[in-house]
Amino acid sequence: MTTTQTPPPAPAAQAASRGPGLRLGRFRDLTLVPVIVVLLIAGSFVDPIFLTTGNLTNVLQQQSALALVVLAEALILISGKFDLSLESTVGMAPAVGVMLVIPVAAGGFGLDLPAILAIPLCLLAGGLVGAFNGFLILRFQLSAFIVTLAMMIVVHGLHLGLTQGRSLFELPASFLYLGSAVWFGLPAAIWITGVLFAVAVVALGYFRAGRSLYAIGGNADAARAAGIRVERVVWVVFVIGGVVAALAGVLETGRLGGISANQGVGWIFMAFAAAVIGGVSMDGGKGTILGALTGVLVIGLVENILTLKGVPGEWKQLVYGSIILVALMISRLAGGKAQD
Amino acid sequence: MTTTQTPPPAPAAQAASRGPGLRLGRFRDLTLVPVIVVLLIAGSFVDPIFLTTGNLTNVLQQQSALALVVLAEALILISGKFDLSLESTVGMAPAVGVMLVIPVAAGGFGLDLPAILAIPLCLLAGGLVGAFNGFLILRFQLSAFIVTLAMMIVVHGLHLGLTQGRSLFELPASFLYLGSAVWFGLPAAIWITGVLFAVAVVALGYFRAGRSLYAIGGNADAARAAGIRVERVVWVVFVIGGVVAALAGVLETGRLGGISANQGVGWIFMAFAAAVIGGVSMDGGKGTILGALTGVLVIGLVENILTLKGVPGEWKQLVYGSIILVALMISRLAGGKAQD
Amino acid sequence: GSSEPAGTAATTGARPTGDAGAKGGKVGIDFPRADSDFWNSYNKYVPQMAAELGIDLMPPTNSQNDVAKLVANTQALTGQGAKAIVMAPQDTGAIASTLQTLETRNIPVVTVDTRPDKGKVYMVVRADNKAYGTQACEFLGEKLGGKGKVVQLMGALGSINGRDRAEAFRGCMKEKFPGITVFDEPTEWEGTKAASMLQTRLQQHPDIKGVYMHAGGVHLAPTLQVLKAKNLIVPPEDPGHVFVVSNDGIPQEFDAIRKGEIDATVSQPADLYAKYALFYAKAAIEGKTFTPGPTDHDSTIIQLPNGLEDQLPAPLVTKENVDDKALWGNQVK
Amino acid sequence: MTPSVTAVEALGITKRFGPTIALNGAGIAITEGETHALVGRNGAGKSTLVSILTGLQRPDEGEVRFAGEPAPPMADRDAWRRRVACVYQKSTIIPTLTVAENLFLNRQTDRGAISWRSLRGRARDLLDQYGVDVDAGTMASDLGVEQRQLLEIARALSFGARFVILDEPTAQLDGPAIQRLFDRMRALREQGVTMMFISHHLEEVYEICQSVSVFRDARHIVTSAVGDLPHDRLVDAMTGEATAAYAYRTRTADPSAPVVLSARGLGLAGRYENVDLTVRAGEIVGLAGSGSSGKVGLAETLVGLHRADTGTVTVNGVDVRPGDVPSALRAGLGFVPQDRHRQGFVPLLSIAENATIPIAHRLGRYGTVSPARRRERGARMIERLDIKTTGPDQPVADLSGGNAQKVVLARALADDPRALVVIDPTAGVDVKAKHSLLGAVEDAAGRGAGAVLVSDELDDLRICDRVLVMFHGRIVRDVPRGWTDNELVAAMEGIDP
Ligand SMILES: Nc1ncnc2c1ncn2[C@@H]1O[C@H](COP(=O)(O)OP(=O)(O)OP(=O)(O)O)[C@@H](O)[C@H]1O
Ligand SMILES: Nc1ncnc2c1ncn2[C@@H]1O[C@H](COP(=O)(O)OP(=O)(O)OP(=O)(O)O)[C@@H](O)[C@H]1O
Ligand SMILES: [Mg+2]
Ligand SMILES: [Mg+2]
Repeated sequence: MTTTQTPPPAPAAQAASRGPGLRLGRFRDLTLVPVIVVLLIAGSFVDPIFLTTGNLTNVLQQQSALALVVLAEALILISGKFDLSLESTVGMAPAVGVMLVIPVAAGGFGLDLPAILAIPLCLLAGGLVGAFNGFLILRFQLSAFIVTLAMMIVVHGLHLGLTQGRSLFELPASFLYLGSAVWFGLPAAIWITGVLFAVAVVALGYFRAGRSLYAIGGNADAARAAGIRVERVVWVVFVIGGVVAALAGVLETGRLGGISANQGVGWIFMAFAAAVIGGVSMDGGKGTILGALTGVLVIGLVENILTLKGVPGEWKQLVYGSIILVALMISRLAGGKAQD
Repeated sequence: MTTTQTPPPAPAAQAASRGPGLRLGRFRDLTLVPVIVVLLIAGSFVDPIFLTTGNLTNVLQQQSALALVVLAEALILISGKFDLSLESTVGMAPAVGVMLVIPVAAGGFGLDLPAILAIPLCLLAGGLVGAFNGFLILRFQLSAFIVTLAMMIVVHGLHLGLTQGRSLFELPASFLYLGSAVWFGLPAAIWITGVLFAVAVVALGYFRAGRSLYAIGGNADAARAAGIRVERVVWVVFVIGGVVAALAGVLETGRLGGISANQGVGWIFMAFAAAVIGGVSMDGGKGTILGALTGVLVIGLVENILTLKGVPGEWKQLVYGSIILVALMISRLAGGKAQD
Repeated sequence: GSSEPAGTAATTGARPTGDAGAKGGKVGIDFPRADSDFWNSYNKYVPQMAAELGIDLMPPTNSQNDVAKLVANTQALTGQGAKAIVMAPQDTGAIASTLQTLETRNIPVVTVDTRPDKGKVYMVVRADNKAYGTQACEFLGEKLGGKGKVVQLMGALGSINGRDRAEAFRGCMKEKFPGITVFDEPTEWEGTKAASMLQTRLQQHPDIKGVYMHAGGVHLAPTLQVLKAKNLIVPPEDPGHVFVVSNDGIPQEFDAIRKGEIDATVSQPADLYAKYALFYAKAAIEGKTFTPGPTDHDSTIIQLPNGLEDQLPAPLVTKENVDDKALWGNQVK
Repeated sequence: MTPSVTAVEALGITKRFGPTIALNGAGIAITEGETHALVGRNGAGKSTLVSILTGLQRPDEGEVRFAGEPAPPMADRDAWRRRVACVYQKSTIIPTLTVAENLFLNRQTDRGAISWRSLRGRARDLLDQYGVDVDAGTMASDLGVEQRQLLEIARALSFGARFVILDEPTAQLDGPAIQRLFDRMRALREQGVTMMFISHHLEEVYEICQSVSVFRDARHIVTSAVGDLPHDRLVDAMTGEATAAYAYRTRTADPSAPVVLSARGLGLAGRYENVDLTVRAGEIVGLAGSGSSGKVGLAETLVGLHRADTGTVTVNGVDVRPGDVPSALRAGLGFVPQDRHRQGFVPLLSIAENATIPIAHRLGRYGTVSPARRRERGARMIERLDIKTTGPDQPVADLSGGNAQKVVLARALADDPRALVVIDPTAGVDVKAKHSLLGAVEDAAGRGAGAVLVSDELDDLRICDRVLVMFHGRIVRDVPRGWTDNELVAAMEGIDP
């Protein structure tokens, strides 16, 4: 006869760590939270005004346009692509939108379209850039990095060429309104950014269309096999990215009261930094919108603290970079997972 | 049930077209050659001096420092990593090397080390940055993109802080010599860059150590299982990258006769562009050094032609970006393979 | 101890708003960048001048040539209690909202080097960048006898100062020296671009006889290096001489003038920028007001739609006056 | 004969990949309600046909018909998915998503917001049906190859499609899991579901299928009821020649031969504990055990992929550094990893280069590698292991699954190792290739190497001089040559004779 040798398999070892594993997994994308807490404490020692509502509101408002670019980039990164041209859209889209409605004397094209169209036209311009990027990448099967790198130069070049390098400072009222309006005690820009983030969090967390970005970024072939229309979704993501970047440009323009020829230049690095320290992977398929938001907050708080502290300009970059490095290490140690 | 039978296959069919596939494969990384030919023809129409030795020598000399950064980046990309901090090393390393040997009055540290040490110290500084990058990425398992992004800010910040943002105008003779010497009718910088590229082509094509970069970049786990010491090799590649970037800084300093606080800033984008349009994949394991070199040449020729043509400044970027886009498409069509 | 530069044209008097009690408030200052030789000199002068003027200066912030950072810094400075703000917005269009906000908060603003297109300023302290271009044009035009080819190494198109210099230089050449061909090279304030473009242009047109550089800090060394490589550094008497006019007035330019490597530079007064920016900031806090007209320091205050501008002198420095002790480039060590 | 309806039909399909012709006018017709086997040697074009039947690739020539109707347009993925569900040979599990989401990819919900709780519940039900013991909330990247394979199967079968394709679903599964799969397939067949089943285990074809089609060299050779095509004729049809069954060799293990691989008191928390193991030159030692026995973990520790918590490993008399593959390889070890996609090869590099990485130092002087010598070595290995390829320069990424596996074995054998550790070496390889792989291991033993062969395949284990059976992390039996199937299976199930 047969006798069983050992007691039935006790997968205890595995089951034991299931609970915490799961719970940790859920917060894996929020590993920057301890960093934010450290920054809030450090900031309150640097200057008493740091923790005031006024100052924190300022930080949020200052970061709102960048946050939108980070949102756009995070969507695109999660679907496994790249878009470097977003930063140029931040300048070009509002410039074109504004030039279509203001008179020649103020730097416009002379079309004098109704001022109410400025923002829609601006968003349209952003969407067109995204659509063109998507077209080149998907139809010609070119590398997204390099297409959007070239497009970053082209779109900024378009901005420079159209404005002749001059700033535009006669803005339609709609731009200025968004830049200065206060709704329920908070600047409009914060509300708009907050709502868009909330929409993105819900869409990427709870809707099939949003989840398909993760599938595509994780394994495009598998996503295709599962019936996801990979090309179409990616293309739509590029368009949305362009539109959101254009909206970032609107908010930034409204906040600053003018569009300089350099608007947006250099943002893309910060956007990548925020997204990636917030846990979005450059390889696609990984990371959350909420994580990206924590990345933006870290960057905003660091800048604010350095400003309040009055670090001398020539050492500021060193300090700034070092803090980012330390934040990375903290989030790595808190998150426990290797990055890639 | 009946058994259906089809005539036995002719196994010859499969082997038939073997030849062309092989030959095409060998030149897959030189898909930019037609682009270069087009540019040479276009350039000769733009200005008769374009095709003179003098002008082409100038192009090579102007591109030599960038070419070295591209070389360094290509090595790192092929091993499946990233290094954004190379651009900051291009400025910081020579600045530190020079400041260690020049007197305080000229902006030095006051150590007044022997001037002969300037270049070795500069290369050492570059190597240290690479070693530190490698250390953070490998030991802490941080993402290479984000570590080197932070290091790009830190290293540039170090440069700014140490020089207080001032340019260094008093250079040791060795720097100036390399910037101006002519060996056998060609500027020294071209020789140095050429020799390093030749070494890299041979090393990556015919040496075990070089081939291991492809294995690591293509599949690090498999490389490890095959007995390659992945961590050590990657670390060495980062160090070499830093040293080569520092050498690029030496050549650039010699060519410009001074080190401004912005030396190298913005180069990394151009370096990526050159490497990627030259066929080096951002995903690692793919591309050749020769391909990367063709990328540099394309960029150099485009800039030269635009300068000769005298395109108005405000439209130059647009034209420049568009040409890069077209070059991409040509190389895509010539190469036949989708990019990623 | 320099004498109190209270202007002859500057009438002192209490503001109508009547906040004259705010004497001795803190002055906040933002530096535009830390990576250029000219601005570094300015940055170094500021604390020194603040001490001389007895100003309670807050720790300076630095906006790294980024107008968004400038806005954030301004918000922080006001949050920390600045009563007047000195800034040097390199993007003049995008500072309008900030100026309006500061105006509503009754915080006077002195801008240095650039003139905001919109938004109230108490005083703009700058030298006339158009005048730089014109001075360089006249110098080169005369030296070349109204014919030949010159290269203009421009700054960035997005920068108002670069554009002013370029337009003035180009316009003056067209008008006064139509026989001179001008090649514009957009260098983005980058030495490496300047070197490549100048080298290529000299290859194409070996008979180029003049160079106007928009920024000595970044353009001087590369230009000299390219000219040296082509053996074009020869005395002015030599027919092969290339006339070089620089802009900024840093010590290295003066050395180059003394050695005969370049011929002239426009001295953009870093010391006066710092001194008068702080002077006006202090005056603003004290509630003083000024009216257009000449001042006691060789400058003129002019009326702008959105404020006043004190146009400081920016002398052209040549071999004749290069050793003048009054030039700021001869004072820094 | 009853009139039968053709559920799926592919006619005159031709498909080229650059220089390779993957399918050359091949076709297949599957009667409704039957389970139809598709067999053929590695690279015969089976998976290519699968991708065409599922609408992932467009044939260069030919057409696909479902129940007599032309196939839907390529772009209409939903229409394809209504007609056919598939377990692909290449993993379509998305590592960055949870098990639950992978199971219900792109159908997490019919409309509106996804309820994660109910999704996990549905996933748990599905997993229970297939006896997969994983938490629905784990990341797919944390799963082993077998668990991932079970996920693929569970997902494909859960669609409710009337036609299901299974491309080598059993290659990564152990005995009980295979039986569970077959139970499931029988139940589906009773419901009238049509299936196409691809496997290199021909006995499975006889167990579960009613008819079989054979492909060879990109062409259709024969279609028949399984009963009309006995095993040896089936093999002959696949290979195109008379093929004898594998001749297991007899060796007499020399008890005095030097020990080439040994482990003392080896333990790795959660995987296995206190393992002692000695392999002598010329000896092949099998390592068997059913699910989670720890055999793979042990083998991976021997080669240095894991650092043991306790104990030491000695290769060829050298105490190797724990957790250091290069030092084990340098001591004379050759190694075939379990997960060939992850650890087996570098897809973009050529066959010759992949196979020669461990011996690169012998292909030239002063650190150089001579491409000519590498190619020559590669060509020799291609010949020895009968790899189907256009030549030594072809990237491994372009090879069919079984041929890629041969490249991995070629790499392990490249250095004439003194000790060999091979894990599931015949997973996904065809009969003839299996012979050459097993032959290669026996050859190595004949040359004086000692080998550890980790497998659940009784066919593989038959070449071993003795089989160590593991159960729950311990070696519980040492079975000498001459065992019967039942005896060994019982030992693996933890049942005492
Ligand atoms: N994407 C591709 N690119 C190039 N060649 C390919 C590609 N896919 C398949 N092939 C080639 O087509 C032929 C048939 O491959 P396929 O995968 O269909 O074989 P298979 O019968 O499934 O083999 P196995 O049993 O090993 O899985 C092989 O020679 C393979 O190398
Ligand atoms: N990478 C891993 N990390 C942690 N635990 C693992 C890992 N891989 C496998 N395990 C677990 O370790 C135990 C032993 O695994 P191992 O792979 O060694 O067994 P096995 O004999 O190969 O099982 P099977 O026959 O199912 O393949 C199992 O419970 C398995 O789930
Ligand atoms: Mg297959
Ligand atoms: Mg196993």
